[in-house]
Amino acid sequence: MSQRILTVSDLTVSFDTDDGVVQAVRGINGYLDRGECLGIVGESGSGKSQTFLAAMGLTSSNGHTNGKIEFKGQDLLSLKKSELNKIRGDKMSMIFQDPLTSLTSHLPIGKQMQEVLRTHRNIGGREAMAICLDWLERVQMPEAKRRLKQYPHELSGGMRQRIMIAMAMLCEPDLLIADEPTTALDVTIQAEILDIMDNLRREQGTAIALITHDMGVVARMCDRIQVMRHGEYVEEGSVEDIFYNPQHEYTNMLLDSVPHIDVTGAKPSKVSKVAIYEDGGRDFLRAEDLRVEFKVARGMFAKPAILRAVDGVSFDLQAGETLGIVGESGSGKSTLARAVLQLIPPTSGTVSWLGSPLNNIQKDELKAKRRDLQIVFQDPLASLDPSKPIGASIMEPLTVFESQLSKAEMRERVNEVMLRVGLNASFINRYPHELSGGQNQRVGIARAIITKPKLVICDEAVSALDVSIQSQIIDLLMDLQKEFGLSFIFISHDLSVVWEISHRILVLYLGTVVELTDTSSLFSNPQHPYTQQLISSVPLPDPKIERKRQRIKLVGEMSSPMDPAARLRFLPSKMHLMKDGYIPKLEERFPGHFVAEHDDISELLIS
Amino acid sequence: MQKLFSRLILPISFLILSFGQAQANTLNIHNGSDPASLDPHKVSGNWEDRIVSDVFEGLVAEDNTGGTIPGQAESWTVSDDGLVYTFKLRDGIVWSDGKPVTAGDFVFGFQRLMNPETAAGYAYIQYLVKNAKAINKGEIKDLNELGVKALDDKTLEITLESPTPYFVGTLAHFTTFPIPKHVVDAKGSEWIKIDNIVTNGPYTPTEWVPGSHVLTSKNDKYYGADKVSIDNVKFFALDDTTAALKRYRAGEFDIMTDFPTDQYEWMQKNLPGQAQVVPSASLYYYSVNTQKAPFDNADVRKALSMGINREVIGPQVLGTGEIAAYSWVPPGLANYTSAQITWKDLPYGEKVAEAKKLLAKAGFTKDKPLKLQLRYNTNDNHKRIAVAIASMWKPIGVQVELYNTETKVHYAEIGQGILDVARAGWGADYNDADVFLKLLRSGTPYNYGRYSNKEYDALVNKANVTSDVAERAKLLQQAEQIALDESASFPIYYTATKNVVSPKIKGFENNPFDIHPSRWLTKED
Amino acid sequence: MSIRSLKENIVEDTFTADKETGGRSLMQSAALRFYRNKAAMLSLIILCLLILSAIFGPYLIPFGYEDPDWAAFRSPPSWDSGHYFGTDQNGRDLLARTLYGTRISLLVALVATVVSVVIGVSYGAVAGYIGGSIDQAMMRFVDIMYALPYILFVILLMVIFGRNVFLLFAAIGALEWLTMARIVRGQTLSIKEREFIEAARATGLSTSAIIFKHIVPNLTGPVVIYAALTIPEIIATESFLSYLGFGVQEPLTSLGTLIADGAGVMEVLPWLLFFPAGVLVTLLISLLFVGDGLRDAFDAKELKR
Amino acid sequence: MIKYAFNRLLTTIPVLWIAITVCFFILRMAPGGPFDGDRPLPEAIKANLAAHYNLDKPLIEQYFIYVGNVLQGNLGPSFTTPDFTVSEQLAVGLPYTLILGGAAFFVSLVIGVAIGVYGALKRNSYPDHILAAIVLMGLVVPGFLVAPILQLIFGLKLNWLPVGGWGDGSISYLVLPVTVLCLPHIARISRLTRGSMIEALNSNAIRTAYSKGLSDTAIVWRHALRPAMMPVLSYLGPAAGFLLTGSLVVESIFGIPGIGRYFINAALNRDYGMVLGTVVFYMVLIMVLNLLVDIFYAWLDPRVRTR
Repeated sequence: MSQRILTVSDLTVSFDTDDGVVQAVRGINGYLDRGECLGIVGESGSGKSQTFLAAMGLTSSNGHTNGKIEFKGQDLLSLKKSELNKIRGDKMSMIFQDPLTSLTSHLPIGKQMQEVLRTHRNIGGREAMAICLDWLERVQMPEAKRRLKQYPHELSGGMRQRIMIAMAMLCEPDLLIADEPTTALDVTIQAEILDIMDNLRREQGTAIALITHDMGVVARMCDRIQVMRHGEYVEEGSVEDIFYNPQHEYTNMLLDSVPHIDVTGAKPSKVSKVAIYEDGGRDFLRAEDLRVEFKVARGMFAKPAILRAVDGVSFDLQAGETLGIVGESGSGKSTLARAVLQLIPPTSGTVSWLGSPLNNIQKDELKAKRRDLQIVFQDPLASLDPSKPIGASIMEPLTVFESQLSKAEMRERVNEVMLRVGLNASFINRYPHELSGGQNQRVGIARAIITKPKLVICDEAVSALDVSIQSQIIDLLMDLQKEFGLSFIFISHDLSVVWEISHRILVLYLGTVVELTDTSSLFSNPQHPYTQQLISSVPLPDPKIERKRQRIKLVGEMSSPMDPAARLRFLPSKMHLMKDGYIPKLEERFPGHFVAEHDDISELLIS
Repeated sequence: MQKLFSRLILPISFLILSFGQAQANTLNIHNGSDPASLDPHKVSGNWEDRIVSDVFEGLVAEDNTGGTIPGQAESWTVSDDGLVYTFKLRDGIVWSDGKPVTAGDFVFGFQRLMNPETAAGYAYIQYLVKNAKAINKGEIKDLNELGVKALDDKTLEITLESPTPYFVGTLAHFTTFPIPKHVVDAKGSEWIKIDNIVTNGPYTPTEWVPGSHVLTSKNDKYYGADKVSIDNVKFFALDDTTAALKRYRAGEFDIMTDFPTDQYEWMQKNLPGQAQVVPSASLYYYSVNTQKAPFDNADVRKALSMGINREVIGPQVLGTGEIAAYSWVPPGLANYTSAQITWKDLPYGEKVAEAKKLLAKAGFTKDKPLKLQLRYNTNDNHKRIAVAIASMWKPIGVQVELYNTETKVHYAEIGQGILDVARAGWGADYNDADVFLKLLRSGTPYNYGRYSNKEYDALVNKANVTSDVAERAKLLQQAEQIALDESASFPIYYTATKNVVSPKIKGFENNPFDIHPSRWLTKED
Repeated sequence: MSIRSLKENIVEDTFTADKETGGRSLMQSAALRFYRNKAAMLSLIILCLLILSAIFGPYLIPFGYEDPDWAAFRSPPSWDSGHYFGTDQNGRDLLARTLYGTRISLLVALVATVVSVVIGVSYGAVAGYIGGSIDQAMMRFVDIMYALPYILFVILLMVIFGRNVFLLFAAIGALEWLTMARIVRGQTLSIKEREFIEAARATGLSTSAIIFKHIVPNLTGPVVIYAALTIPEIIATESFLSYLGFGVQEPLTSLGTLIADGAGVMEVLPWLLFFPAGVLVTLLISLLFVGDGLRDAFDAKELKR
Repeated sequence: MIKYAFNRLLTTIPVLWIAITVCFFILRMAPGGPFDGDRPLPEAIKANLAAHYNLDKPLIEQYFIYVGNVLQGNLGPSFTTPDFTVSEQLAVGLPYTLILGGAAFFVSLVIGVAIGVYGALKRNSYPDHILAAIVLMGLVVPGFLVAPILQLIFGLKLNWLPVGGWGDGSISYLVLPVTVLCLPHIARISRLTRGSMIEALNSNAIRTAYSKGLSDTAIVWRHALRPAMMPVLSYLGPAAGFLLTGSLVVESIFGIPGIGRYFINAALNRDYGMVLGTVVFYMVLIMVLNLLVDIFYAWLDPRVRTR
């Protein structure tokens, strides 16, 4: 029992809001032992963070806490602030989801880190600097020494999170609370951060409380899991219990909602079986050598830099087909989608639709074609006009494309489509801010399909949603595809979602295609080292498989598309051609399986 | 940078310095506006006159009641035709740098005044001098043609265009002051800078901080220096009289040359005897456009004039008890008794009834009122009087639109004859009734109402070439009566001088010209 | 995690059960939040009372704002004479003049505010939405205007428009729009980046339709808030101009004119200062609280200052 | 940085030129001229004066003469005070205005920020509300009213401070005018600071700082204050301008010979040279201040620095 670090008993947290008192945590009990990794899993709003924010004394000012949180025998909730200050940051520390805003922007990294040592250990100067440096190296920070003088905004997201971890570990705490530590990060970075945390736990014996919504992360990291919903723990148990023998229906539902990527090559169940080849065939949508460049100002008199957001992408799409586009942040996937729809004019290249070009045509002509080309956006709330009831937003395409209809007819159509996407018709006069994220996304979909388009581009359409809602929306999209014969371009950073619904997948890296093939061969037989790294980095929601997986780590980190060397990251043997603007060529390695030129993976692995 | 630094330090050190001087016998005068200049040819206001007349002295000077006394000239003679004046300068008069004041300095002064290049705003006061107007207009190029000659260093001869009985009186005016030729020759236009200026008056300027004050110190080289009691005079510029009164009350000022009328009652109670309101030789009047219908009808003008309840304005509206004016020339001017409006003594009720009748005759009644625009320049008292008069006119069937503009616009517009009825005022530059009567002569620029009466013009012109004092007064009086009978303009009240004088100050004599040279004053501790 | 998403979840639960057809627009929910803000509501009530008395008050009292009571010059407030606020140096009833002055001050502020809103919103929305070099040029112009000594321009305008106070304040409004244009442009830039604008473009809506159907309606919050804050600013400007002697033409009056006149006689005729200043201070404070309340109600963080 | 500053100043030249042009012609549109007054001058004298100041030339020619002079750093003569050129007048008044404005600037910044930070830390407590109410009065009571009240109380009734004037330039003469100048700015700065401080204290970065176990003082001073100062900073540029125009009232009530009063006196007197001179001066001052604000921005926020 001496190993017990934290005990939570009958904890409640409530908030005074404009709409009355909101119970965020409703009397939970739990514990954490030394060296243990406890996962707290729940969807947004389940109150999973509040427990630990309360422990850290970070409950916001309109919040009230009740109950007990005992940390090594001391009740944290009844401690004075000055006493609490002796514990937090020293014996107990915390890292947060968004490492950019979580660091003070005007202080250099070194100062922010030293501060902890001065406060808790009364160490300053060189000695403190040495400790900071040591920790930065332990979290595998590249060029650690230089970082100490840099400011947070000069570092990448992954580096910032390493700094957060190093800073949290400076006093070698007994407990590290990690609140969605990898949610804002790309999957390859996430894998690295998770490895670092896992190593720390092993080496230091630090207990970790890992708060996350991602079942895959839990499967990889945790010994024990608490499933939380509406402020209560609905189920608790070891990782095996939860994953292989879930008791609570909510746990079941969560597990069911998560796509389980099957790397053996099986097709996911949700994908419609056959793509409908119409007379247009492969002429349905075709993009050739599409490029989008932005000018980035570098000061008043310097020549602006060219940012190649999309750098020579070609692909085609068949009617009724779903093309998944995956890529990490900065890969240009959203720009590509907008360029296809001519929302951003491509710098060069062509997009043709049913055999005729979409770019460089008259405004009116383009407008007429827009009827068949629709888009669903990532942020469901932001994609709706907050000043209009949702009915008006859904109706808008009708007023443009079918203005001959009477008001009543339009309303009738709106009602129909609302029912179709699973929205109660009574919501017609509601405003977006009154609806949940999932409901708003249904509105967005309703607006996209009301004119019965042929192609819908989903730009991260489910990324902002909880897994349970995510799977509902995906089901809806699949149903609509079957019903209307829609084609989808489905853009996501999340491989498992793309895997679940795509016929073919295009992998983007810094605006260029690295691999394009059908879903099953991509996952079962990835050719490009980057694809392999990407797939190996996705945490699978199955602890047994997940813990056995070999992760592929490649040299270098994804850098900016403005860096000319970045294009040749996987082709270092041709680096001498960099100045000539050499671009790795796309070769058809197997029928229908395109792979960008690359060096052998053994050359690229981190040894 | 260093320059900026020194500029930052300068005002502070200056003020520390002047604070030290303030320990010596210093008279602190609240002087109203900021003076434009110390150059006698570039100033015009009475606040500037106070300073300039303290530091310069003309051929004649003024005593503490505004009377003319010998100044730099100890005596003078007039030729029989009244055209040639010969002045004998005092012995031993010197500039503050020790150089003697000569007749040449006076000649230089007059020539400079009339030289078009000087662009002296007040040059016209001395158009009396032979060829002055022609030189000033650029018609005669040779300045030596001017009727001012130095016969020798001590003798000055001035020739006039026509005999002018009041001429000697005008020589106390700052336009006639001598200018130190030797300094102007050496420094050019920089002569007026505080470091260069030399003067011949009882004081000499020693410091000027625009926006704050001008400090003058006793000129020990002045011939009457032994009788000058006050060592320094500090003329403070502060337009806000309410704020100034507070500083007076705090003992920071010894004399205020104006005060807010609303405070009069309070001051009489709390500072008994210090606020002094004295009728002055100046007039507050409303000009009426005699060229524009219906105001070209003398009956309409008379009705408007009768409708003004003059007895209410001074005591009630202003609260300082100014005296109602029923003449065009204020009382107190030398050798002159004013004509009076004939209906002066009617009770106000009858005046109103008569006014109504006159207006009805001209076709204006309550239902069909006479509409007019009453212009005044932005100022609290002007506003108050206009409001009061507008409401006095209302019952006789006049509908007034009040129209206020800033001073520049007011005078620019009424100067062009754009007015129905407009406020104006006039004070005596020199002690003669002509100062006022010339305002109504045809074609003079300050005849805003464009009043024109040949008989009037003839009488005034004739009077101005008449040397006999009594005869001249009679002619002027006849002219004044004509103007009053025709209601050429509406005199309202005789402006009062409003000074606040600390009991510490002795020798301050009230006079209609509001002239109080510092040399006659003493200050007790 | 955050309270917002917490609420969202709860909202989802409630609404699935709820069968009503009505919804609350952002405006309506802002109104509700405003209603719950005690200080702002109290200020609003006071403001309404002031406005009502400015409109109807002058008809309810026996004295006109321009007619002197020859029997009562400079008389202190008195119950017997019926001059509850006293009279001024022209024997005019101060209550009548204060009511009238309030009316003029409010009208003047309204005129200037409407002008500034109209110019500011159209300028800012166009600059923000069109963007690029046009935006740069338009905002550079605003910068130039900002650098100009505002008060000097007002004085110059005063000199030119001196006769007509409403024209003058329309002109002041034409100078006041700068901040409004900046705020609107900033808002437009952020609204423009929101996906619903892209959705509208993807739908094929024309530029003008997007500006007027989607951007301008979403500017209501900041515009209302800033307009509410402009009104007290203009009233203050008006009183400042009155102090400089540029107030409205007699016999009309304004609160600023009354206070400027009263300030000089605060020791001798204190009521001439006390009543108008009391009304002005009450008016300005109420307006500021209402503005603050609106800001909180619309939850407009970027306007918090 | 120097290059940046230089470029910024360079871009102000066209702005200045536009301002001069606009003012020049607006001024001439206004009725009345510099030599109109209660004593109308005979035509001959008006003509002499006009010739003396080049006012008899065609307007366009006068304009080019003026712009040419300005380019040579000569702001020309003042019509109303012939003894001084415009530059000399400004040079005389500038130190007073700078001392007054600088003191007011400093005091309002210190007090305003202090009140704002205090209010943010104790938000919605009674002291917060009371302070806010006091400060609000400073915002709504016009300066021309506050000044005489303070004069009455502290100058005449209590006899603690001089009623007006510059005296020997000692602090006692500065207290009242600086107070009057400060009040509205204290109000605005404290409101701004309070708002942005609350926001800063609610930020993720501050949450991290708390989680590190730092004391409240360290959090406020090291972590929250600088970001919270950003909106305050952007207010300071315009505030300097308001201080100048505010000094118009203060200078005329307290009889301080600064340059604030030129703003109105020169316009009223149609002293064209003086008006334009003040415009040029004011704009250069504002631009320099805005430049300083920008530089300060970069200090507050390293993100701006690298941009």
